[in-house]
Amino acid sequence: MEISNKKWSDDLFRKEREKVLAMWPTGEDVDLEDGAAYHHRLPDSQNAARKVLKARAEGKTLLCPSLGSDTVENHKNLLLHMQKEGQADILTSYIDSLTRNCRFEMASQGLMRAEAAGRPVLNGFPFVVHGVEKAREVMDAVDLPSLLFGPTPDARLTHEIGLAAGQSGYSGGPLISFWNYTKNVRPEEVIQNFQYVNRLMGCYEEMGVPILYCVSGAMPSVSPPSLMIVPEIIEVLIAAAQGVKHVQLNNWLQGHLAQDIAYIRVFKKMTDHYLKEFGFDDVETTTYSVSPTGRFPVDEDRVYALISHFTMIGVMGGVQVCGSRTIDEAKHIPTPEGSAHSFRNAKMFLNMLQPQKFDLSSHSQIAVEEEIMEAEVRCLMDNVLKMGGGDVVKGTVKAIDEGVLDQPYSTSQLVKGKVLGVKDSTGAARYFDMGNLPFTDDILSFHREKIAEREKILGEKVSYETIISDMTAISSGSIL
Amino acid sequence: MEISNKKWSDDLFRKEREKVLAMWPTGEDVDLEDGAAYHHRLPDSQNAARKVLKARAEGKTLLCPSLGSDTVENHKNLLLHMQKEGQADILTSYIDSLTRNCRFEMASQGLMRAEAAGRPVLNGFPFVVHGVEKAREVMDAVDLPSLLFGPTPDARLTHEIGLAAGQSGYSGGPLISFWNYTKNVRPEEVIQNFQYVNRLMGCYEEMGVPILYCVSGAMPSVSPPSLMIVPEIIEVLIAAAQGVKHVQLNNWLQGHLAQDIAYIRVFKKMTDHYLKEFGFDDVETTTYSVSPTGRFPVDEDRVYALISHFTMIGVMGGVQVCGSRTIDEAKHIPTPEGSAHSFRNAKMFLNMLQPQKFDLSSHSQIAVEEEIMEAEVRCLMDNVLKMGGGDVVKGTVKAIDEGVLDQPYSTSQLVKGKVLGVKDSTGAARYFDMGNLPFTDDILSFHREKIAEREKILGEKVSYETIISDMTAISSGSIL
Amino acid sequence: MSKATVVTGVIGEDVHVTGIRILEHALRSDGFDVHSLGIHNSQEDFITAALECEADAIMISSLAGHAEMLLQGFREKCDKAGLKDIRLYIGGQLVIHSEPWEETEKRFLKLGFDSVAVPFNLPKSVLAEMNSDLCSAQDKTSA
Amino acid sequence: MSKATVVTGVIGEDVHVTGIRILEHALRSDGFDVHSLGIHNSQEDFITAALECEADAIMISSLAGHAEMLLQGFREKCDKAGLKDIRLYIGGQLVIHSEPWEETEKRFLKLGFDSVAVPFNLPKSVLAEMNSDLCSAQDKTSA
Ligand code: B12
Ligand code: B12
Repeated sequence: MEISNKKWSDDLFRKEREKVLAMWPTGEDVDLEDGAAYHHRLPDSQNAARKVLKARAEGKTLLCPSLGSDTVENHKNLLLHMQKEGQADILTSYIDSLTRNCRFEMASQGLMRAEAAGRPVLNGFPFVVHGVEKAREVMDAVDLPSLLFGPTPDARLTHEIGLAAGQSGYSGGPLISFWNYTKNVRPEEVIQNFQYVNRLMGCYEEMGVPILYCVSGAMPSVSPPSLMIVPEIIEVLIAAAQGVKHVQLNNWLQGHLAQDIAYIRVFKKMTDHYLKEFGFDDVETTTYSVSPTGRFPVDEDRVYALISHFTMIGVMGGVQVCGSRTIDEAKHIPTPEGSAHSFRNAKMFLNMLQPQKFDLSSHSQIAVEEEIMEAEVRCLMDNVLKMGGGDVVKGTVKAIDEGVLDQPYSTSQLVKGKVLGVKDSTGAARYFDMGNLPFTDDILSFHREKIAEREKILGEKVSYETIISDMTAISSGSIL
Repeated sequence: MEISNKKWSDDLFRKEREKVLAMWPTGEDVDLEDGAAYHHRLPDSQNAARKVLKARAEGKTLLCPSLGSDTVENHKNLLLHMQKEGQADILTSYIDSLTRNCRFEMASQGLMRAEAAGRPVLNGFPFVVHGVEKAREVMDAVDLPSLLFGPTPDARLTHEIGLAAGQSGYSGGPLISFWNYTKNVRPEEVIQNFQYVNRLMGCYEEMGVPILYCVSGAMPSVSPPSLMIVPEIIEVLIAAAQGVKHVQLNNWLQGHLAQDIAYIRVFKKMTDHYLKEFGFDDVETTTYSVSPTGRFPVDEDRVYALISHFTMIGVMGGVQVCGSRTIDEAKHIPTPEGSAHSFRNAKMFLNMLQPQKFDLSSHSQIAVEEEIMEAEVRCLMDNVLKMGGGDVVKGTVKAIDEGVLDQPYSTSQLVKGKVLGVKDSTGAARYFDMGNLPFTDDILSFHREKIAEREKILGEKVSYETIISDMTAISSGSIL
Repeated sequence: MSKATVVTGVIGEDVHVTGIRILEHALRSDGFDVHSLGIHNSQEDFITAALECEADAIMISSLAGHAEMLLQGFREKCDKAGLKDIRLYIGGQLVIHSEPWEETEKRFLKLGFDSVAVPFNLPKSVLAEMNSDLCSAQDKTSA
Repeated sequence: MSKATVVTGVIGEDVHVTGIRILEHALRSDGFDVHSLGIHNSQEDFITAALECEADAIMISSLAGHAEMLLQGFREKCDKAGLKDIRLYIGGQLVIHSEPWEETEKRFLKLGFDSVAVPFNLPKSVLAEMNSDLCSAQDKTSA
């Protein structure tokens, strides 16, 4: 499969589009112009990209829950509940996992069962099965913008339907989908699917409809942030090449104030740097933060503290949008009530902190993290670009194959999985094993020293056992 | 009534003591030596002062709930519940309000009713009615230290019994009791009662039993912290003169990170300064923070966020002990379960943040607050001292009469009550009306400017209406 | 001329004074004549003050949760003292434990209060009620 | 020589791999022979692998809440394939909504699993169980 980071020709896109729209009958009803016209009929306040840019201009942080139910009725009610009781600023529409895996037939059966039973059966909203008209009923019912949500190796038809139905953005991306949602799919294939999605977003942009694309890169599990930032920047560059103009940078917080804030800053700075380097001068970048992906505590008192803690980091880091897990995260798929409780907590914390304009712009611990993180990102990115002869897509594919881009605990058997993180004595994530990552000696010794400090306190060498305890620390009640 | 800040003679103390111990039959059983011996039998880990000094040495923050029930059984169970389920580090024994007002007969009837009914009737533990032996059963049952808790104009007999029964400290003080718990009692009278209490603590110290005295000064209601710090320092100086050696500084947080942290620092710095000035070189000062005294939200989701928020400030301010209100604060007297839920939330937040050692030692917004606050404190303190011809007690009495020491919303009709606070555009408390406070022009114009910024944003003059909205802002879901 | 004369205060050992102080301010700035008794008042203190200033209403605040116990027979005492038509208001946090608001209200109405404020009432709505109760009545009298 | 041979993997569309990866490591460092299948496995995938490596046990992880639906008839298929004595373990987050743990356990035992791990089980206790189940039995056989 030959693949590069070039903008698709109209011809290629048209040809692929025919195939995509033929994947399921509802594809027939998709009309790009009509989709754009629908967006133009919606008020500006229901466009996610516009709303986020406004927040950026005003220095405000918006709250955005993750939501999804199956029937139009269920999904509408869930969204309305979060709009009213949950004080959400932006809504989302989780794609159910059958649809994510293009099992439209099974999703359609699930939907029918849900409609018959009168209670949710699928774990998200099956856009493809519903089709454009039905999916628009959701947008007509609410007053806020909504985003498509959820990584998947093939989100093409979902985007065709979802965007035409007024969803004004998406959270996910090729690399996150590759690392965490595939077993044997080649990265080229996932990237190509996303080039399609990005090109489609580009078409909407060309018709005057801003679409917010929230790249997701890679999920952390005690991961130094460069492990997330680099895949995320790659996703941005892939998107920009296809004409995406509004990018949101997903910061996967892990709970360490200095490191997480450095992550938010370095990610933004380096994204803007590489966008500029490739001449993508008109791409707007905004920032988003979300709670960690590790195991959550069962005890709700503790989860409330975590929701507040991660809201604190988001606000102090100055992100435009703050997501959050919910008090029932460890137990089961969040109920509407659980989500509302959680976001009321987040909103209160935000409302206490944000008006204070507490300034962390020059803070030495954050600066230390920024410096090392930027060095790591440059090292990895420049290597990827070199491997691709300047082409980020070509470089990425090679780098993954050689473990020069790597992730711990990937679901993919094509990933080396040598790299591993461990916490230092303050709870920041450090490289325990750098695998094949092409880091300089300076970077190497920085991490060694930090780990040595932890070992001094522990009184023993850190080991895989330490890593396991780090991965379950938060769910057991503490960062360390 | 002639009164000054001199150490009481043994003779005076002995004479007063006879009267105090005769206030209620249980007074007869109090024996100082035996009290000290009981403390010596308790493990060091059950002494509050020792535990707090240890935390200071290790840079740790302990959690301390406010607890109190009436019968030995009820109180024991409450304390044991918080020790186990609430993860408390230090326990407290709230004094019921009848005992606080020396209505021992009524308290005794209440206790009898509670024993008959098998459920709490009084809002705290009536030490005086129980007497030394019974009160010791509580300490024998738990593994943690416990403090007497609650301002009152006359805590003398309660201290005689409570300290002899192994309580290793007290939270309260003469000025807080005067401002908030009296209507027509002269300040001299309250101060004299506390000189007795402090002298008693001094006796324990002389017998090798460290007693932790947590001064409380004045409660805020949108009050610039100098309004609390100055009465608190006065309480420290009164205590030190009578031989108190372990003082804990109560920081009444109001939710503004920069101002609250500055409060914690300036309070500690100025206390140490005045202690030294008066030659009290061997008084150990530690710090304590507690959530605000204003109206709380009814919604538990929001209170959880507040508990986390105030824990954040306590931890970032580096206090040794952190108190907290509970999720049921707005509704009713906290249940054991409500307290445990609340402190589990606080502990989780603490465990996420403290290990990070996030450093705010040089932070410009905090520094600005520190500078103005220190100027205010010096101005007020030096004035009080001048008015007393160098005697802090004499000066305090005069200053209260002339409104040179003043408080908003005092319950006392002897207080001028001219001074008023309002929030600035970031939510910090500023002087809206300085009443008769002898502030310099610099201080005056600092506050004027800060208020002007708020007015610019509001588009109108701040007024009493603004103050009312400030006082209920947090309960309505936001700092402003 | 003032709109109406009101005696305000806190009953019993209760020290919670902030709420009623805020209300007093709101009432004063709206043209009411307010006689404030502060904290630590008995039933007799309220009655004496109301007689002295010929009050149209008494507003009692209570947050410590003992109001019901402390106000037994208050309406009867008022009647006996000659305060037959005086309006009696109560507000704050009236009970110790959570109970449906309607039940609390019912019990206080039975005690002879004309109006029982919901907890966490904001000054604005209290003011509105006072105005409609006391001032339109007066307007009618003077009309 | 290894203590015992174990096939591990995640069933169905489920991508939650972290928990089982941690267990695999724990088992390996304790001397077990682990054949890891990763995510996206069918019943047949597990059976084929177990036959191939002559496994003593199969450990299935599932967090997405679909385990019960996906594992109907698994024990019977194992039996048919000749895996008569193979021990079957399951763990993760087995149900979609909160229910008393005993009920979940009962249903999976009925499906033919020998052991159903409580949610949020830590590696230490899983290891202890595996050792007592598989290794003491082997010790006895070899004794
Ligand atoms: C601040 C406060 C204090 C301060 C009071 C400072 C002061 N001088 O006023 C201090 C710290 C001294 C204090 C002490 C105590 N408190 Co307190 N306190 C509070 C708190 C946090 C807020 C009260 C407040 O100021 N609200 C702000 C004002 C603006 O609102 P408000 O008082 O409700 O008034 C408004 C309305 O209710 C209404 N309103 C009020 N009165 C009236 C009257 C009329 C006629 C009308 C129409 C309307 C009206 O209008 C007002 C304006 O909006 C509440 C809990 C909460 N609500 O969050 C507990 C609370 C009221 N306190 C409580 C208790 C138990 C105590 C203590 C007994 C604690 C103890 N164990 O020692 C002591 C009391 C000792 C004593 N003898 O009274 C309990 C009451 C329990 C109950 N009712 O079931 C509460 C609910 C806290 C709790 N969860 O335990 N407290
Ligand atoms: C991390 C995570 C993810 C990551 C997974 C990354 C990865 N590649 O592994 C990502 C983000 C990709 C993810 C995706 C989804 N997730 Co998820 N996820 C979690 C989360 C937060 C933690 C899981 C985890 O890693 N735990 C840490 C490990 C160490 O613990 P563990 O897995 O429990 O394993 C331990 C024990 O259980 C035991 N154990 C595990 N397996 C076995 C097997 C045996 C035999 C034995 C003896 C023991 C054992 O030992 C392990 C070591 O201690 C949980 C919630 C939580 N628990 O906090 C939700 C959760 C499991 N996810 C959930 C859902 C619904 C999803 C999605 C479907 C969401 C969606 N709508 O898109 C998708 C799944 C898509 C798909 N096709 O599967 C739900 C499951 C609902 C349910 N069961 O009722 C949960 C509970 C979250 C929620 N509240 O909604 N998720």
